[in-house]
Amino acid sequence: MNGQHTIRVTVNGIRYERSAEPRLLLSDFLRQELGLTGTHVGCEHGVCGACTVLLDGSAVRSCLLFAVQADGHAVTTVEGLSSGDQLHPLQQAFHEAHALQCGFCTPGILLSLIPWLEEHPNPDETEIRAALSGNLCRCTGYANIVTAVQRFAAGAGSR
Amino acid sequence: MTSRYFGERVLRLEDTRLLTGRALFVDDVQLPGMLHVAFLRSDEAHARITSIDVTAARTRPGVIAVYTAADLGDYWRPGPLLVPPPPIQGLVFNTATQVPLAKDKVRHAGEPLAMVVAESRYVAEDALEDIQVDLEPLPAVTELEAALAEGAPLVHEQFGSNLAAQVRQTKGDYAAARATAHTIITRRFHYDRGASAAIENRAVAAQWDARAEELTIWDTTQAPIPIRNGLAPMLGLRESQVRVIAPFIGGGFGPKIMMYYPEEVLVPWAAMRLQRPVKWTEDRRENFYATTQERGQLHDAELAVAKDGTILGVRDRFLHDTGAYDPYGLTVPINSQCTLLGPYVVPNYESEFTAVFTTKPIVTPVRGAGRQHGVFVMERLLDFAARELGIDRVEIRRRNLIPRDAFPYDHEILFQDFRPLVYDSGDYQAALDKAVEVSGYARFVREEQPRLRREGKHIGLGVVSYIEGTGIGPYEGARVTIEPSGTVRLATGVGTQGQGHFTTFAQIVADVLGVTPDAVQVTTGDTREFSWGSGTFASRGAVVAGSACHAAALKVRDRILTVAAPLLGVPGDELEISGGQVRVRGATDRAIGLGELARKANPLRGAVTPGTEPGLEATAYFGPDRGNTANGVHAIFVEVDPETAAVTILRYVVVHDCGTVINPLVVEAQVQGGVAHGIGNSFYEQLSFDENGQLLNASFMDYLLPTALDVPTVEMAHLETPSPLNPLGTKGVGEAGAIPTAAAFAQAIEDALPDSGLEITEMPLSPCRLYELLVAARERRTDA
Amino acid sequence: MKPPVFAYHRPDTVEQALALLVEHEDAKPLAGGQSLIPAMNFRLAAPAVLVDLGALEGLRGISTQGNELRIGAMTTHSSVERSPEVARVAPLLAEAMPHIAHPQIRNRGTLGGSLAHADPAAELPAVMLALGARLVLQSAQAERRVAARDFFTGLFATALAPGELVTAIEIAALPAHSGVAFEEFARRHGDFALVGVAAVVTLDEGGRCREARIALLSVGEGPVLAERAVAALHDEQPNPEAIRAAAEAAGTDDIDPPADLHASAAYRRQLARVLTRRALSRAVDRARA
Amino acid sequence: MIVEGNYLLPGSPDAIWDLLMDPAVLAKAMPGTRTLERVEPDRYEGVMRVGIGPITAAEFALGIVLSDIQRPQRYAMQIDSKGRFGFTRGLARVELVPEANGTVMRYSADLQIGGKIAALGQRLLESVSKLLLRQGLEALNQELQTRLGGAPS
Repeated sequence: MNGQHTIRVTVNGIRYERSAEPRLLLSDFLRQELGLTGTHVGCEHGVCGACTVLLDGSAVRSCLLFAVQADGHAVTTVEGLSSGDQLHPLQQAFHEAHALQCGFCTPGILLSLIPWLEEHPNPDETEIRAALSGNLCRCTGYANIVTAVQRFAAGAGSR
Repeated sequence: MTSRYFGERVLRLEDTRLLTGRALFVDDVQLPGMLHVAFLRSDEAHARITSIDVTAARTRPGVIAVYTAADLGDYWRPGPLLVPPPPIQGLVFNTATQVPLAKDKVRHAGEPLAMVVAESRYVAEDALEDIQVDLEPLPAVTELEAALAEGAPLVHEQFGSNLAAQVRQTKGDYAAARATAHTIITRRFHYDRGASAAIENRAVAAQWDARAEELTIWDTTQAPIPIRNGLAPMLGLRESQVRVIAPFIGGGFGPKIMMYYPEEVLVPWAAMRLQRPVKWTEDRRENFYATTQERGQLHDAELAVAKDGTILGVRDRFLHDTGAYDPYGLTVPINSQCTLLGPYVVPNYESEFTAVFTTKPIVTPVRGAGRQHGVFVMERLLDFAARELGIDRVEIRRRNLIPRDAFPYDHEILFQDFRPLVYDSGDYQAALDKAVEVSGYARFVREEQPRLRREGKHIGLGVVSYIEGTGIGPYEGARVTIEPSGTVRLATGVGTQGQGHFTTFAQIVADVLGVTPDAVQVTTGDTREFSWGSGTFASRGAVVAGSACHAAALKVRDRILTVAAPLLGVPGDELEISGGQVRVRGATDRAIGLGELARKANPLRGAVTPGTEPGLEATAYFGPDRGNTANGVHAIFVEVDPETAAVTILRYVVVHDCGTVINPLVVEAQVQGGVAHGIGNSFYEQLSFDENGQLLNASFMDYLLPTALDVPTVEMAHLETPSPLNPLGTKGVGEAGAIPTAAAFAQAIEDALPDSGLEITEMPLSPCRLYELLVAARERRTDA
Repeated sequence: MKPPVFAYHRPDTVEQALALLVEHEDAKPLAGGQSLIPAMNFRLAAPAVLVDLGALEGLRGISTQGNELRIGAMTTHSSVERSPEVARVAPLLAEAMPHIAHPQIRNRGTLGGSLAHADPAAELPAVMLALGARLVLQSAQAERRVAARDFFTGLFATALAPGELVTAIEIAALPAHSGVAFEEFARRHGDFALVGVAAVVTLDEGGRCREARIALLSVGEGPVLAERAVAALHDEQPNPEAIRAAAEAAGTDDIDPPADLHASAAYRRQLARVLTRRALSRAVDRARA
Repeated sequence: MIVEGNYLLPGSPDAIWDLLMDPAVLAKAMPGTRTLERVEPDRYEGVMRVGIGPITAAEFALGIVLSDIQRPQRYAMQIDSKGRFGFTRGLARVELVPEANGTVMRYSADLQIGGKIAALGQRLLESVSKLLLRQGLEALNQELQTRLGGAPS
């Protein structure tokens, strides 16, 4: 079982079948095997959160998962959030609140927040900050990210 | 101009690509047949290289090549000195620059020893474990004072000592001033190292096209053009054969301006040698050794004041840790030396620094670039003076501010741009007043703090001023082209790392050409598009490149009027440009679209007046006479738990003056981000080297970046004192937030524990360290 | 930072998993992997064989039999965090969960994995100690139950025998007049705590302290039961003085904390005193309520 | 990192001395030592494998050089271990002081730690070194007791 393993995984609604070494990290699998380079790699030890994706709907570090572990599961990456230039409402809120600068950490932040906001539709600022605490951003100082989440939550009510 | 975008909160044009994951970062570059690189890095901080045996690594399946210094032949050579020292009298400077791969000697932990090129990064890292290295350890050089002591081990034997530079700048006569002083405040200050820690690590990818004889390099650099100009001759190519692309960059913060990193030199070389695309992406652990760092200064400073708190003079002698090499010259310590003077009238100044080689990673500018050290020293000295003289800390600052009618104000010493340190403009009084007002300083000190103390709450406030030399030369350029489609294309040389250049530059051009910003397609950081300029550093993008964009747009505007006048049958001064059209003022029906005009300006048949240039295009350059000076005041409220030494930031107020604001959205975000960086440097971030030069926290587990729970939303107020040094009146803002934070933080913590006897003279300050300081202060009090 | 080569197995049953562990003595079970995979990325860990427990659905889930809570070893931290049964039967565990790393880690990390890993700075071992939990261990031959206090044997060391797996954790509800509290101090939310305290206090009819269990984390080679602190409280009215005395004992006599970059030994002792005092005060208030 | 302390061993300094020079006994005092050979009267070489918690199978090449040998009072050991995980090295001084019920071994060492273990392991370094030292001394004590047949001290 040292060699290649077959990995059948649904990513952003599309079924893929690839074979890969068991040691291939899910982050590298998405970026290199599937060309989904929107998932970024910042630390490869589970601290920065840039590589966060959804596995069966819950946010996980794709650098702390082997691709083989995702076999038979569904993954959502940032590429799966928008349809073309039609942004996901949270992406739109990020744009309007200027919640990103270099944008490198942004995909991981979006994917950490989306399932969390489903469970916490009306978060207060402290809850939002706690939810963000697993994602490092060096550019923004987080303020506008918090604002974006607040706007999204406010808007979500009306949607 | 009918529409006006300059100064508006225009949403960023680059966001969609970033939000959807479509933006290209260097590590996203994947080419058929691409090879991957891993570097073997030294475990030792200081050692002689006895042998490196790579034979086993070379035979591992999937390994294409393994290189050591010996394999580089003539290509092995130290990098150039990037920033020569300014012409300061009596200056001593010993230059030793980084090498591609360590040859005889290792000078810091993590210095690269060998390069493995393989089919995948996984295999390349497997091969690193096959390499047998024999190093003969030498004593490390870590403490700055010990490094200069007689008989200290030498980082670079040829200099006979570890002295990298010595610079003395003076103004007036400090000794005389000291003699007349009422009080002399003397302290030692220590400001330790930090990492830039952009979330995107560095990366370099290169492809050699043998048919076109062209080399394309994707590089996470803040300076693509100098990279091209430097690498081309190294590789025996003409500049025109090399294209350097700095696509989207995941944060710069300084170290991505450093050139030429070993990996930057070796990856393109390997791509040409192996005739296959090659990519190296730094991993986070490497980043803690391979990417340059900053900070690490030891100041012995003295402030001479009159009874009323008037500054008579300052003397500062400091040691600056430049790491194992000094390719970036003296930028950082000179920033410290100059910025110490702050917004204050300092009639007499005596400042001498000694830069010291140590067996630690290389030091180059990181956001703030040494400015925060100077601010920390000066603001702390003023705090101690205020306490000793019984003067309110805001008052002592107010009494010493440079008056608003004193500009341009000459400090009589040289700045990092080799020009005299002359402040162009500012209203420091207004900034301080504004901060006092917004923070509610008076009420807090008079009413709230006493009440809170009665309630047993330990809440303190820190208020500090600072200036920032920004927008320095030499120059940047821009080319504006109106395409037949009506699209305006703008190309400039500076790379962008998230500062919003795509938007701010578009705003500038849109106003001049009467179009909307989204009609302006901006290209930055691609040498094929624009190949003159120096890069993004020293908070200069908006100032220098922005001014060049403005100048180019004005030239195109003239072209439009010249071409349109005969077509519309009126003189140019009767035309107006708006809504993407040029029209006769007052006659809406007599108009022509800019796209159509561009076509007409590029005829395929017929004749033109001799000397006519085709199209609607112009290139312009801007080089400021000298850097301009932004300023501001920070006020921070903290709560301290004296039992655990936990510090919580309750409020953070910034009053900021960066001249004319192009886009408040962008400016505020830059300040907020800077403050976050400053909070890190004050409380969380410290590169801890042991006495053997081993870095003890080379991961995000132990090197702590502030999270969303650690950085408050900053309350901001802007003042706009235009700079006379550029047509836009703008000043830089990129680094401002990070500069005074530590000083404000220290003052606030002392203010929260007024009876503790606590005195903070070092940064950063962990809770454990704060606890130790509190215990020591308590013991001092009980002894007394 | 790419992991080294290993052989990978994903058994469908516990029996297969145990067989694989017997077959490959250098095999390591892969539960949530949130500690193991970083170590592998750093190439600090290089297990030749990984046995992925991810498909063992039988090891997931939370159930209650009467007053006893049973949590499958492969239940993720998030599931525990969200579980109303846990909140009801073991509020101390519920209170500690949000302190464990970050949501993305808790979505993968498992209870059994964390306990078997036995990191001295981890929250769960101390909580299990304070709760007097039992771990269910299974080998190819037999199943056995081990009390938490016997399970943690040292630095990353447990009573797990080779070829044995943690399959479940059993926690009995606390008697009436019990109160619990969890306190920890970390540099940043989600970091390894510099010190943490899990406290359980049970009062008698007279309001005296009938029984208490105080477990500290990040102050030794494993979770530490603060026996002297407990002794200081026993049969006492848990008034501020008694609590202060117990906290003093915890910080001074019960621990011999190590120093690291973030905390000296002296600072850890101070934190242990303060946090123990705060935890006990809250636990006692709750016990009285 | 400074490591020092005292430990009571069974037997007289003379009796213990030869055993301490015996690679088989020396190996016991250094947990994880797989092989240890006496390549010269005062030089030993071997291989160490340490596995604690997240760190599995950290293999080190081990070299020991004795100096300042004053039988049976004291000697010094320059210990060097080096591997993929980094290195540890340092000079350990050992003193044997006779006592009523055995011999007190006084030891002190200043250890340098470098590479991965220093960069990533700082949180656990002190705990791990304490643990290894304790295990080593206990193992040494056991070994001496069996070899000398002395009563457990």
